[in-house]
Amino acid sequence: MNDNTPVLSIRGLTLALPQGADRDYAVEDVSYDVARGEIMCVVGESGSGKSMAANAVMGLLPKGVRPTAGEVLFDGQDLLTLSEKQHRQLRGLRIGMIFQEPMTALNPLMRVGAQIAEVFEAHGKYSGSERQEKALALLEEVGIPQPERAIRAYPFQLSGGQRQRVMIAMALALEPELLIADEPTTALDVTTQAQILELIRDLQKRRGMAVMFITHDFGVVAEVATRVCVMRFGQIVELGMADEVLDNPRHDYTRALLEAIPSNRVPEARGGERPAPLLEVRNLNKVFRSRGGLFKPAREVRALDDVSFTLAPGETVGIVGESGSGKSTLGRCVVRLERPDSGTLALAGTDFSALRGDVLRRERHRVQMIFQDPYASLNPRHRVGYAIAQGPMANGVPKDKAMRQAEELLELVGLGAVAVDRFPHEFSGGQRQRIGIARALALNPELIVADEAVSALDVSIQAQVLELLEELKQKLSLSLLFITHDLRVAAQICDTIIVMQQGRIVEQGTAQEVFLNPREAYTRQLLDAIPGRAHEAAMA
Amino acid sequence: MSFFARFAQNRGALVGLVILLAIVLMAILAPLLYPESPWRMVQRPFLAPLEAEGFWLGTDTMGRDVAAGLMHGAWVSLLIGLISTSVALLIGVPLGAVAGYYGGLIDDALMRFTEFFQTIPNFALAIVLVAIMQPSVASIVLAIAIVSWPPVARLVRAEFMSLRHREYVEAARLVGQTNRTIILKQILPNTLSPIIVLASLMVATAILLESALSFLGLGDPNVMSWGYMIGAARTVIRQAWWLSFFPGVAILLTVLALNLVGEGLDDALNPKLARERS
Amino acid sequence: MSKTPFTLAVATLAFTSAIATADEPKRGGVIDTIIQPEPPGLVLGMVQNDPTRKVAGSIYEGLLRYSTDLEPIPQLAESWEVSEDGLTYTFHLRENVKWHDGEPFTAEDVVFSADVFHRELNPSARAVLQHVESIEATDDHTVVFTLAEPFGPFLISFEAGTFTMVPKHIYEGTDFRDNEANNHPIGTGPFEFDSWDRGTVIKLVRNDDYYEEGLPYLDGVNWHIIPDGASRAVAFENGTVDVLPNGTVENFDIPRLSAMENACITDEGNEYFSPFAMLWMNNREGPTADKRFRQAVMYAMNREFARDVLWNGMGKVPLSAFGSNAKFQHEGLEPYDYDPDRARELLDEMGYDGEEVRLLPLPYGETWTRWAEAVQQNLREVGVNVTTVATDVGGWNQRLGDWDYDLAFTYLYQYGDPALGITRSYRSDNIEKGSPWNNVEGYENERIDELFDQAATAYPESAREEYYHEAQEILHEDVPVGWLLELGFPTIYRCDVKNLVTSGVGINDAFRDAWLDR
Amino acid sequence: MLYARLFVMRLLKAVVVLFLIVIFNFILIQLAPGDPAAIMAGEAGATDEEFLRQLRERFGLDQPMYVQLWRYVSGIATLDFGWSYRQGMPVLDLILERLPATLLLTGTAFVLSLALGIVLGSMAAARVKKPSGSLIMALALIFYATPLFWVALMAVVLFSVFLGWLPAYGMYTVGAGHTGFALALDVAKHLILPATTLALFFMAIYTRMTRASMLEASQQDYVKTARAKGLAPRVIQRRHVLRNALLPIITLAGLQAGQMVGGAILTETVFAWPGIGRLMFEALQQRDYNLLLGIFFFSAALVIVFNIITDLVYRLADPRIKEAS
Repeated sequence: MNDNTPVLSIRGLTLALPQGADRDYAVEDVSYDVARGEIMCVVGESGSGKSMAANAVMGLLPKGVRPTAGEVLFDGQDLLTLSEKQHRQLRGLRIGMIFQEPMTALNPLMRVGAQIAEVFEAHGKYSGSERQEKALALLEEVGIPQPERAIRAYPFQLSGGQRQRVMIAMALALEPELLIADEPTTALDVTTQAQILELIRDLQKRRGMAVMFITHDFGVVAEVATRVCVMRFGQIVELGMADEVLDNPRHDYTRALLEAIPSNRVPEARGGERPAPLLEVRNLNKVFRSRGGLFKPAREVRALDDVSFTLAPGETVGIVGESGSGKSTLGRCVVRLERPDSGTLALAGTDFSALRGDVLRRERHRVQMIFQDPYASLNPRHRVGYAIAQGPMANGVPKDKAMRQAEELLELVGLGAVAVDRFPHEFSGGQRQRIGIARALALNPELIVADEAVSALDVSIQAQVLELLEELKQKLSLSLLFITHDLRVAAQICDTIIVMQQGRIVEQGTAQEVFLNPREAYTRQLLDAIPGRAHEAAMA
Repeated sequence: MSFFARFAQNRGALVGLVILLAIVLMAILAPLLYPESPWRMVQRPFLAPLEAEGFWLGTDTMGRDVAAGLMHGAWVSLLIGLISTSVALLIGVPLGAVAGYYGGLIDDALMRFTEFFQTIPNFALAIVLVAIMQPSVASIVLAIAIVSWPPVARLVRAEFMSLRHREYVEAARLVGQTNRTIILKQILPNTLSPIIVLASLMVATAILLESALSFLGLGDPNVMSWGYMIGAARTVIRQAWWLSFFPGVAILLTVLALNLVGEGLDDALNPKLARERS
Repeated sequence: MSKTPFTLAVATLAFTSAIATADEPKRGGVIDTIIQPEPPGLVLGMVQNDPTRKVAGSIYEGLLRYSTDLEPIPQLAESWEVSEDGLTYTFHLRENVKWHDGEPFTAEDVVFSADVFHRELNPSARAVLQHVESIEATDDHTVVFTLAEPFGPFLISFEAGTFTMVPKHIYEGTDFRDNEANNHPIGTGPFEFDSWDRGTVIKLVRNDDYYEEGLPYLDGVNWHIIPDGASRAVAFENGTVDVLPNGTVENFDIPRLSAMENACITDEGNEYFSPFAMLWMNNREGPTADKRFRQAVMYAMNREFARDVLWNGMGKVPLSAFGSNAKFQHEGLEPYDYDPDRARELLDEMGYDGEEVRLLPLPYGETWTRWAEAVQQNLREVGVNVTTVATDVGGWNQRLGDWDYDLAFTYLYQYGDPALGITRSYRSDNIEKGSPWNNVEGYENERIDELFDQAATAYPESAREEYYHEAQEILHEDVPVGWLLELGFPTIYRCDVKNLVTSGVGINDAFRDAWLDR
Repeated sequence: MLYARLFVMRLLKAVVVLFLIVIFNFILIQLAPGDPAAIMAGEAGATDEEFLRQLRERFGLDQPMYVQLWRYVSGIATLDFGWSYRQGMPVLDLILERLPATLLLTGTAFVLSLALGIVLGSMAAARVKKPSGSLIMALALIFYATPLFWVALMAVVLFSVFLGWLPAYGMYTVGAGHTGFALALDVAKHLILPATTLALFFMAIYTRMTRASMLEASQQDYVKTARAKGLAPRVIQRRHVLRNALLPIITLAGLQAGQMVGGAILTETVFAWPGIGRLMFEALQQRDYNLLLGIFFFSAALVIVFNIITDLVYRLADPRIKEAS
């Protein structure tokens, strides 16, 4: 398909950041082409400047970021020299774009049809009724179920995947020569992601567009890319055909990134008989009722439906599922941030589900949690030392002792004792997650629940944190309930895996069983949806 | 960037701060520059500004020095503004915190209570309260506080509701901290910046409210406040514009300054927002 | 008041025009004026407050009117006789008088009004009626009042606002207060009630059947209701209203308004009521219970300043309890001049220790507030620790009624005779909680009670003076209350409004004779 | 159906709130010093025990408080708000007579302030960091900081006294006998000053709020989407930014609409506007309890009505709310 005519040609582009930013340039001397009929993947971790060139193409650079060198040639024209008005005439018409967050990228107050029709309106195409017809045709093309209804729907009435399809419909409405997709599947569940990727690939083939696809995920790259451009710190690290880069990365950074991806390889079953369970969950149920009242009738969501499993001391159990599967609710019930409606949670014989008030508070130290969001999980007003020591202090340990212990823990998680006097905002995401781990360890809990503990992190950082967890598990023989949406991560660290869907346990077994010989269709579906899996399998 | 540097980036806020400091200075210097009671009838009535030496702002209906009144009034107006705001915070913050933190029935009950106060028009309620308690500094402060706490409670409640499920708060619960500690140490400090910003605006509103009450004759007759001065000058506004003009400008400047400072604080305390706004 | 008991006073229009201009009156035109505050109702006799008197004074009438010298002039009574013993008063009524609804006005109406209506509803009339033994209609147009003992001021108590004639055929046998007719008052006066747009205007229109031939000259009177003082001044300035009755604008506006082109000012028309500003001083407890303290207050207050600055120089600083136009004033008393040093001496002498003294201003507008501030400052300067307690009308009434004050401003009407006005503030049997208008200061002096009793019932008139003079000497020494000012309440009007104030009640019955020179 | 149900629920809640307000106000007013009989007697300038007794008996003031409360509340249930001691009229008649004036004044001021506020706010939002935008914001800040009554006084002095353009007080020219269109024009002329004065302060609030809300909305992702479509900035501002920015303003405006009745007290006093704000202040001073309670009842009812209207408008403006139910 690749006919090698560059639709877009970026030449020596340098974009300067405003003063006071952490580096001088968003991108520096970047050059690459995007040709008709190809999908050019721009890959990089957060802060690599991978989206910046796309923004320059669209003329949507953030305030303060300005080009200082180079050119962006589109159809022979340097986009950097266009006036806002000229640029506007290109947007939507000849260059389409889709964004990361389908939940917020659509105007919540406008019907879907009207938002699509706007594209035609912006460029003075078609009459009012024709626009609606075209919009309907587009919705059909992007595969939205019941397009007649969807066209009259408001965005909040659609699922995330459907919204992303609407975004794609809008971007493709006027058959642009170039489509820019900025992390279009990052916010989606893995199965939905697979469908959207499929759709983009399909449309690209059918229309022969040039696609510039920005992502952080090498799995996605493996799924869709014709060519790859790897970026780091605003510079291109490696540029080449997808297969070449994936199979024979020349640059260390690329290699490191690829290695950091949790692989399909499953650790050997850590054999032997399972000892008596530490945690025994029996018939757990939890229903969320949105309170009715004056504005809305009550609604029920069955978050946990008769969930039972056990966890042995020193064992790591992984809970895997897509959003809405109830996996997080399960974790929150186990640490008793939520109270289950029925069922028992026996922790070494104590029924945790029955505890309340002060009794519960005094027992809490036995189960701790590592949270998802490294930014929200630390109080911005407390020094790191206090954040760790507050647990022991709340449980009666004198302050100076608790602080000394905090220093030791910080050493343990690899941050060094000096960190105690610093504030969370002085640390990066990965470092904060280490602090979160130290905080969970401070109380010597019998069980740690890690709720998506690495999903907010860049892949290389993710690998490091997983490594740390693995190390701590060995050293301290931790018992871990590991909740994640990412089957590969689970496979890497867990002994046992439980797959959940809509509040129920679909399948549970050893990591190996679940990963290599899934019994249930849903599990298989999940596994198949993992991007890049086919590629990896081919390599293996 | 330091707090002050961020604050100073907003030029309006800097101007506001300078004005505010000048007014505070006026209040502090009043007893030194004008040691006599501002009620003293010291000159011919209705002297226009600059008409007689030493009476830069003229004299009022009874020959009292307007400048002296203005200086002493600064103290009263600021004091009423500050105290009534503090009282409103003392009512609103705990209420909002408890409602927002515990949620459920407690929240429901407290919010109905708050709504109830918002259903009676503010100013009307303030008037009735002052009339019932009889006008005095204490009754005015209390009345202003009673009508101005509901927004505080609502703000604090909203902040608490959004923060109580923050992961660091849940972490604090998990390590076994008591609700009291969590409210006071984990959540409250993080709600301070919006509260401070709101409080600075409330001081301004309180000063306006006090002046409106005085205008209707519901001021404390023993203290010289700006509101009193305008209220007293209202009947002679035609003969002696300066009598209501200067205190009017003083109120305007103070309220303006407080608003500017409030905006500056908002910028400085919520740096992210400031960047988006500019 | 005539000195011989048999004098027959006959109505002459010439008398009233002696005050006004001699031009030929013109018919027609409507006068716009202001009523402040809005009256609670317009049925005189049921309501007797000042705004009601002002508006309803054109609708209702009494048996007599009073000149600016407080001589009785005929109104509904054409003539009258007083018996030699001063016990029998015979009134001869006009014969061609009709109520606004067309019914004739007769002696039966007078008997009903006095004996039934006012006895039930009207406290000020009750005070006079307690001296009356019987009221009889001897024929359709003759009424005879028989008194139990002589009552000096009897003939001056028939003013329309106090002793209103109300229609018997409408009120007899009904619940007076719930009578439908209260919303549409029926009187005999020169103007009929037309409409009342609450909060905006009360309109009166000419009574075409008025018994005085040719009167009134005007087609109507509009009483505008404007709650804000400054707006009222603006209304006069921009020509919306032609007449500002006494007390409608703040004193500070008076010089400016009266200096306008085509603006005239008069302080006549206050003679009957003669408002007298006083400072209640609580004689029961605290520093104010000490005579020396009360004298000190009199010396400390700069009353001339208050008159000149706050009252535009109008009004008189009184010598003592009797005002300058009160009958039987004792002119030989030594005035309490402004003398702070003397005040300090008196305070030292009594050993005043700085105890807090609470001052209640009168909540009737800015002038009174300013005045309280001036007095507060005057007193502070001689070392009295004054705290002003702000109140509204409700609070003021309550505190005075409960005697919960140390010093308090007020002003009282004199009603033309010491026995009707002045006496009530000093007699010990008038000490009663709950009212701000009786002997609120709690002054008790048997000799004073005796003297006032004797003075009220002494007959003839000349016999009263001796008692009143002695009473004034005692009061002057005891200072039961502070005597502040005989208020000058001017009426401001356009000079082309002619013949406006013609009687001792001023604006209350002024529109009867007024005309517009336009 | 849904609306009907919602409406009934809201109404029920409103009744409960109103009931509580009646009780609260009743008790509050009982705490005030001074009894109405004494004040009426005081106004009469003369009084005796008999007169006070008559008044108290007539208005039921001689009864114990709970009896008075019970009588009052049961009266209200039958829409009987009692009798105004001072004005000698049924409270309901008095209020209904004055209410239209207040509604006209506050309604005009409300629409004026909201419309101007939104227009100015959007202009300022579109002109961030430009002198014209800063000027709008400076003006808004000044109007926000200026005491309302002071502006009113100055406006009267300027426009009525010196320039003579507009009437200074009242609702219509008394005695002019206007009817029909002429009357409407006359009322409109009288309305200009009070409505503008009252509107200025609220306009300042809406201007500031609109600007802030629009700046926040313009940071949203959907605005970026709209730009990516190639829409003109004007269209984006109006259709995407403004529409979303209006949501918080609807909420605020609903709150303010009720509060305007309070603000009208000052305006109505200065401009002699015959509305219930002024009536309230007079009733308070005269301890005309029934009237005062009646006005409180009505203004609270107004606030509640405004809240319900706000809810309905919000539901129209934001489809998400409708769906949630």
